[in-house]
Amino acid sequence: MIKKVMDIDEAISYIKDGDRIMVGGFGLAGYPEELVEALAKSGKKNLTIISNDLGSPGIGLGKLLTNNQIKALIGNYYNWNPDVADAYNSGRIEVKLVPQGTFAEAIRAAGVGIPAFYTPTSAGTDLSKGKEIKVFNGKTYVLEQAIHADVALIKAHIADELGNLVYYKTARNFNPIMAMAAKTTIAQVDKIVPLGTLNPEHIVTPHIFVNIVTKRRNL
Amino acid sequence: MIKKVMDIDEAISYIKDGDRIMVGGFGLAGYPEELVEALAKSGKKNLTIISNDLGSPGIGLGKLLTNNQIKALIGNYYNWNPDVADAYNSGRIEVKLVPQGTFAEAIRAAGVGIPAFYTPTSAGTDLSKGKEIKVFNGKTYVLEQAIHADVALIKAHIADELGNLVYYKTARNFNPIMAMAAKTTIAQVDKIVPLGTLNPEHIVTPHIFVNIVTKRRNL
Amino acid sequence: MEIISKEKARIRIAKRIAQEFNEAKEIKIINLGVGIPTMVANYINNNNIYIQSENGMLGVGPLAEESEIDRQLINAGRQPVTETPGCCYFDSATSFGMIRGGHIDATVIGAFEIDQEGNIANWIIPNGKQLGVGGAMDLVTGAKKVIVAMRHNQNGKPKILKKCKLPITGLGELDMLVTELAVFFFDGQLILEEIAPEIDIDTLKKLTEAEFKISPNLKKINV
Amino acid sequence: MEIISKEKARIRIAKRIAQEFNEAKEIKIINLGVGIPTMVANYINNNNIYIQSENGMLGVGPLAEESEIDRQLINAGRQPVTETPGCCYFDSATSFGMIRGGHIDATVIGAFEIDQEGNIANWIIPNGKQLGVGGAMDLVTGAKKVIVAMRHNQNGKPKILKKCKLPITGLGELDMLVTELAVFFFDGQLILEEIAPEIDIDTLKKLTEAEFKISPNLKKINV
Repeated sequence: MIKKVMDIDEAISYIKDGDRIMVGGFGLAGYPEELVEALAKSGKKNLTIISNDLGSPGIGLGKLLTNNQIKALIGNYYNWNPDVADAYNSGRIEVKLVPQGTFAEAIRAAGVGIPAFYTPTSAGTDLSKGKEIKVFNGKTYVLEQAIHADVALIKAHIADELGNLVYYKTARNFNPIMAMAAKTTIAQVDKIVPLGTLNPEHIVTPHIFVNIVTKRRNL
Repeated sequence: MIKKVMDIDEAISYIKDGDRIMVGGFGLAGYPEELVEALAKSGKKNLTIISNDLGSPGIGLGKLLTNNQIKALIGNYYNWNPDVADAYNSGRIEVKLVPQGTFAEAIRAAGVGIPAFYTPTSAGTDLSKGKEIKVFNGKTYVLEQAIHADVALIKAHIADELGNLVYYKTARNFNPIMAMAAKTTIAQVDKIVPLGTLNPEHIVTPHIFVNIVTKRRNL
Repeated sequence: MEIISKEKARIRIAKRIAQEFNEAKEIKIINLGVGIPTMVANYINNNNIYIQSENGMLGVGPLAEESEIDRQLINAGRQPVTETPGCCYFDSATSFGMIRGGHIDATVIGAFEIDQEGNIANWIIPNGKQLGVGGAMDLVTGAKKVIVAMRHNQNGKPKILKKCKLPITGLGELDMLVTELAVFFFDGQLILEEIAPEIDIDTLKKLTEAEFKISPNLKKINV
Repeated sequence: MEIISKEKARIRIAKRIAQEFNEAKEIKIINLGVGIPTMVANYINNNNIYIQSENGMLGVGPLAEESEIDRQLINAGRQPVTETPGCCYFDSATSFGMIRGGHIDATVIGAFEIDQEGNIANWIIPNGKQLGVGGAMDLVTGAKKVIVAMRHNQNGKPKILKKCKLPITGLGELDMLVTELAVFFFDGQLILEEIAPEIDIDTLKKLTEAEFKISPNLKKINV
């Protein structure tokens, strides 16, 4: 387990071509802007990006698509970035759509050692095709598998020196669960405070889930 | 959905004979002392108690056993209260042992609409006998079902007038997940503060999971 | 050709759904989708109603005015919003735990099609230009009450069908359907509860492909 | 008959396991069971080691002195403990998420029996008086490294067996076994890595029912 405070570019050097990368955020709120920017600059390629959406065309995660760094997407809502449908239709990328709640639960499942779980979501729809189904108490459920990643790029508001994290408003979204689900979790934070500064009751992500903390350069 | 601040005895009146009752706490930390006391006084019977343990002989939840109010137990560690083994061996109560992590996850599962999940815990042991197993990536997992309840009795530190909750140190334990898993959740709190007093970032249990708030009489 | 203008239709639908919530005597937690559903909030005047947004907030306030905008405080439609007293934040797994776990009293969503079996189609029109499902499938499965807000017809074509043609979002999950022309409950079949003052039942039948029953207590929509 | 007194044996085992952690150059998260495992904390002098307790705390400090006792701040053995800077609290599902999810670097647990297939029996001695499993099964499955701390024999009877007689806690989950007489690694089979200075290998074989290999780098236990 790597655990230290480091510069954004050094943090990004832990990503390899072909990695499965989770990125926190919902729309343009709560995604780690500078980590994504650095990843775009790095030119790392054949990435599988696991995220709620892909930002907007050429903005945020959209940049990685413009740069041809993406091999596959796993996520749930790409209508905010029409480039995605174009790239998919032309066969440039693979896309796996997962209902948002199943997506969130599958990420958490990976983090907590649950390989698969049953959910009522998508039962009877096209998105459950080919999946195992099972009836509990007369209702049909779909078996969904955990979603793992090599690296998670997350955004938090404040970290202490160990990597305990707190978040800011709706920028929280997928960040705490992605922190749990990757082999290496890199957190971009606005501020790093001394150990013991954060109230133990207020910590949202315990440092056990965070490997690298990197401070945002431009606030 | 009932949602109000009320007296402990009135809160307990929502429990019926034969109910499945979750009770938060681990040992003697974090269990709702006065709700349990009131339940013992109420004489409600044939209860199924879903809790980590059963306190100590005649103390805390142990009192419900002394009072013959218990029909069945679902939990994981009764060695702190030897009365439980005696009652079980004499056929007075049923006991279902669940590994502590599976117990916690199954309670959360009930709260979040997951009917069943796979876990590696207990695979190959006596506690997985008769359960469905499945292999993922060469490793064996056991299918475990969600644990639901009619009523959850939980302990929190502070509530606001809506029922948003924060906890105190290791008294948190099973309380937040039990709040999610019952049809009616009753929280015993040390203090009730006006709406807007709790920082929205610090709330651990959103009020959506809390039906009744009752203030502890003796602090 | 249009019986009611688009703008009037949208407002009527939003107001009629708000009526449902304005009657609530206990606390209700609701989730509002994008479009007409978001407009419902403008007509709610009941302090018992709390809005959940699936991107991780309970107690969503009105849309933010220019001066209040915080780009890290948005609703699921990516619009900047405000806080209400007692609001709180949580991660996406907890948010959908609330939804899937049956803790949301009602969800209001738009739809492309509805059918007489209570199926809802609202996540995709297969045309190669769309690639997204969002939280729609979770919401229709999980919410205690699923209220669909949509225009009765689309450019004269019926949207309330015998059988959905578009890929469905969930199986028989509809509870209530509000259009500018009618209010239906669904209970194994569509039941017409209210009708617009501008039309009669024969006109409504012509504009509706699906079979429906007529409630013995049929009323006029009154908003 | 006893080669080493009970008290000395317990201290030696705890000290030897602490050595493993005192060498860590990176942060390690460990979970300590009741009994000898708890004593391990007394001999750790490395700031990189953080203790997790499955009842919902990361960063557990020393046992509380009389004046510090807070009944709502306990470890999984129900003992009052203290906080360390940077500690935090979480619910039981998150706590076992850490454990089951493979985020705990090592767990130190006691055991009734160990066998040469790496099985651990530590949750029940069927006698009708015990009714509890606790977190043992989750810990042996989930922790990256499972270290068993136990006396080599029980009243002269072997505890390191060819095959566990008691109900097992997990299948082949053992990584390291420390007794007052020996240190074994497990890698498909038991490998003797260290032996107590008081005995030779023949004596150890007599006191051990299980088959084991001897490491080419065999050392004396040195604590």
